[in-house]
Amino acid sequence: MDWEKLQHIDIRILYVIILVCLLIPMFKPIGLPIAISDATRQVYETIENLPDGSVIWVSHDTGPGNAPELNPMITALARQAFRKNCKIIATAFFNETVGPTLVYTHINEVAEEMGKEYGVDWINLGYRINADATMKLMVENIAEGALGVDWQGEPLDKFPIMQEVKSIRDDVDLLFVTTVGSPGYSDWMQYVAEPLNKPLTGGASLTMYSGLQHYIRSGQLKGFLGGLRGAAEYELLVGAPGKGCAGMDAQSLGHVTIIVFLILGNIGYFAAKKQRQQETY
Amino acid sequence: MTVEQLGNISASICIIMAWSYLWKEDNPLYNLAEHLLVGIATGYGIGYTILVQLVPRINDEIIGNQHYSLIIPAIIGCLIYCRFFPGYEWLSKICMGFWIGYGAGNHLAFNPATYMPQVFDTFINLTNINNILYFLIVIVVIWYFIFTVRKDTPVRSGASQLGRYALMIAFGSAYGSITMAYLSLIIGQLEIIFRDTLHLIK
Amino acid sequence: MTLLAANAAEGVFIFAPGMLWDFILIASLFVLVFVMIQRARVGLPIPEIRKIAGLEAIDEALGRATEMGKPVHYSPGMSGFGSEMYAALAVLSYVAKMAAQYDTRLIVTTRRPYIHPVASDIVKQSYLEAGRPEAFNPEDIRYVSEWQFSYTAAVMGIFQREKPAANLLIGYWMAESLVLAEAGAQAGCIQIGANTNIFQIHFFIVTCDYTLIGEELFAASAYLSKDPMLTGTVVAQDMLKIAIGCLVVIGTIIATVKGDAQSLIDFLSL
Amino acid sequence: MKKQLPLIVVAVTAIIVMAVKFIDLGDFGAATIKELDTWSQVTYEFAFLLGAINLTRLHYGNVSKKRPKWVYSVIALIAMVAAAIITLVNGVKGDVTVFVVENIANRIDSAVYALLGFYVCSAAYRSFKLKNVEATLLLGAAVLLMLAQAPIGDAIFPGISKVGEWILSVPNSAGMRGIRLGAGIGAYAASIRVILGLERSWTGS
Repeated sequence: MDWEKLQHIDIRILYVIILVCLLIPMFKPIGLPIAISDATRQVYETIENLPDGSVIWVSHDTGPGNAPELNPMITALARQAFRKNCKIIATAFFNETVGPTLVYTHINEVAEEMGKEYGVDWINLGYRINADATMKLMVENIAEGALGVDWQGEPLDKFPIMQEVKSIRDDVDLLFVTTVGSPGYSDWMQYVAEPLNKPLTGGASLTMYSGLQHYIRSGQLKGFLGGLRGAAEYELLVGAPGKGCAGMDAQSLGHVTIIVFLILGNIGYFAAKKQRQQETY
Repeated sequence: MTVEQLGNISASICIIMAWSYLWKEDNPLYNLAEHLLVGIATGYGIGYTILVQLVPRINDEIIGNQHYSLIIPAIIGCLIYCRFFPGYEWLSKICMGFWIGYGAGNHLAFNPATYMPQVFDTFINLTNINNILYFLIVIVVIWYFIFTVRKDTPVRSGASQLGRYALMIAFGSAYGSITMAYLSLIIGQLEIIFRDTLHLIK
Repeated sequence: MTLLAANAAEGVFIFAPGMLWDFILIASLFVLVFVMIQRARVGLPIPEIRKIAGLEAIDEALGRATEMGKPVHYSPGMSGFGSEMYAALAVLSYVAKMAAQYDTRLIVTTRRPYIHPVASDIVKQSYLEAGRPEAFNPEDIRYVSEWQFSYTAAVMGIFQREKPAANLLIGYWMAESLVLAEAGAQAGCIQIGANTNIFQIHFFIVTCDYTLIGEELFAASAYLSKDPMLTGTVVAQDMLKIAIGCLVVIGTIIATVKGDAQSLIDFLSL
Repeated sequence: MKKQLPLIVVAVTAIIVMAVKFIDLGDFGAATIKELDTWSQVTYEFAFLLGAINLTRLHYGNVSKKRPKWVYSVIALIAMVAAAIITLVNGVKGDVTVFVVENIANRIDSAVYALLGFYVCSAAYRSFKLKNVEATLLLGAAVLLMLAQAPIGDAIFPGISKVGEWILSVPNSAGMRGIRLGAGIGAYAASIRVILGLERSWTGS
């Protein structure tokens, strides 16, 4: 065989393979191995160890740019929570426009599938200006902090869930916060989780993730999900591979393709070099 | 058909036209996309500048707020058109001179405020192996960029070579770590075609 | 020290708050440059600049384009008026002179409309100095488009239509660096890249035949022209760099001995 | 004089900008910095036709001389005029303007951006060769980081993502820091050369 040719494979073949590798998982996630990190496992177990029917506070504190990384986390969390018949109170304090909509659509999708009802099993309180002050108010009285309405402006009195859950201090069992900046995990830690001694977990964009490692080690965060990768690992633990895993499959296939081509190119390079040497002598 | 659907179809066609370059560099689809883009970008730029910048500037600021000093830069800016009138080209160089001088002065006046903190950030304590390595790499890389000192002793040339090796590791790792983000760009475009337009995936 | 700290909010002497050391940094470079220019004027020896492979290769690239009878593409990068642009335009002046001498067609593309007249005048002047003003073709100095990827698309179009033999991307580049350099490489150009944007240099390292890394761009005009006055400015910038290197060493020693270098940082932030 | 004037303008402008920034002039200084900023913006705004003039000259030349593929130059000219008229008549936020800009121009723009995804692969295949020590270090670090980033990497080589993190936080960030410290000084020198008129071929002298 003429090994040299490996150096000059038609580049379009590489493009087609890359396209196919990225496309296949979009249609059907294959579930290539993803090593699950300790931090992700800890998130899953913290939630799994809650008693059935607990109340989980979800704050989707994200903007449009990082949303693709963090959305799959919310979907997977909703699945795990509803499976345990937990109730969800959702907020989104980072971004006024996309945050509340994203958290609604992603929880709603799972809720409809699992037969959970808005206002009974879960509710979305949306965005409030001045996050710190709102958090402090909600610790004692959620309705007061939310100004008495949900994200669409509907009065909270008419939702049964709000009869059961009055304050974070007495009624909420766990905080799940996604974070891309401020307001984010640090505010929830400072104003809610630490003073009330509530478990705090969630996920962060990949760029922020390395900066909060020491909180995970110190136990102030009960594990944390890092970027799309963390979301994919969490989806696997929950047993429902979705957007995160699809993205990971695509990335794995893409990276492997590049490396394979890189090796082929080098085989070709050395074959050509050897041949040149033989010709010289 | 809704505007959104029409938009998605047009978006998908645009993607295919742009990506056709990968298949064959010289092809009519790509040429069309390229010239459309260049034309629209410039045309829109004219409209945008007039409506969003010039009209408010003249109406509200210069006339409304009586900020008449702005007439001077307006004249300087217009001088650039002198280059299209033979014999008066030299006037346009006043405008270029203002731009170049402003750019240089601005750089020298404002950039040090971002440069010095980077120097400060390099003051780390050498108590662990990572910090020692970090310090050594910074020093050999700075040494590599010294141009006019003769690097004729083994130590001097060796340090410079080490600096280059460190740079190669830095560049390689930067390349490897960005691949994921760039592959995601393709995924984003594929979603427009297969999810938003063709509804083949959820 | 307390006196200085108390004054810090108002600034030291006549300087604005926090600007004292910024001023010293810039002023010392001015002084060093001035001294080196004077030395060059009176004919005192000026050290040579070490070999920079990327700049040696410019002649090779132009030579190859001449042999093949194909044009050379040059772009001064994506930035507006600023240091990178000035350095890139200085290199353009050299490249244009060489192209005029070799009688090789030079295509220059600019992203900013306002860079275009400056680039055009530089090329025109270089052709004049090379004694071939009639060979200057204003239509080859092209403003393409201000949008980042619209510019990229148009330059890719030039690669396929004009088929340049050499592609020189000298200046400040962002995400388009990889697209342009890889498209150029696939079009078979010999490529020289220069970038000062640390987040993107690696793409040129991988795709270009020669790359000027970071500061090598700022030594380019002196290296190419071999003008002792310009070389003097490079010596000045080297001296200041050595001073910064010493400052890093001192700061690191203080940080290691005292735990942190906050006192030094406070002092230098006046 | 005609040749000296631009250089004088450069030096005077630069010195004024530096003076008001470095010297403590209180409120007057702050106001002057703002005013100068506006001045520079205004000059660019009034030079806005420059792009259109240059583009028109280029493509009109292509059409009138019937250069190869001149048809596309016609398209570019039509697109430019049409886009300008649409924007001026319909407004910047008008439906038609938004449709044209969002669904045609921006889409082509981002599709060209996405070519990065393909080129990052092909550049790796074409260029990463084990030629010498430097190329090997470059290739090794790149492959290691690719494996560290993709989830499959940890499945094949457990712990590789930790190594990747370390490379990014120590050798990579130290190398980048070194480049920045050097290039910063070089950039100042480049501006100083222009202010002192050492590089002035643009003036025509």
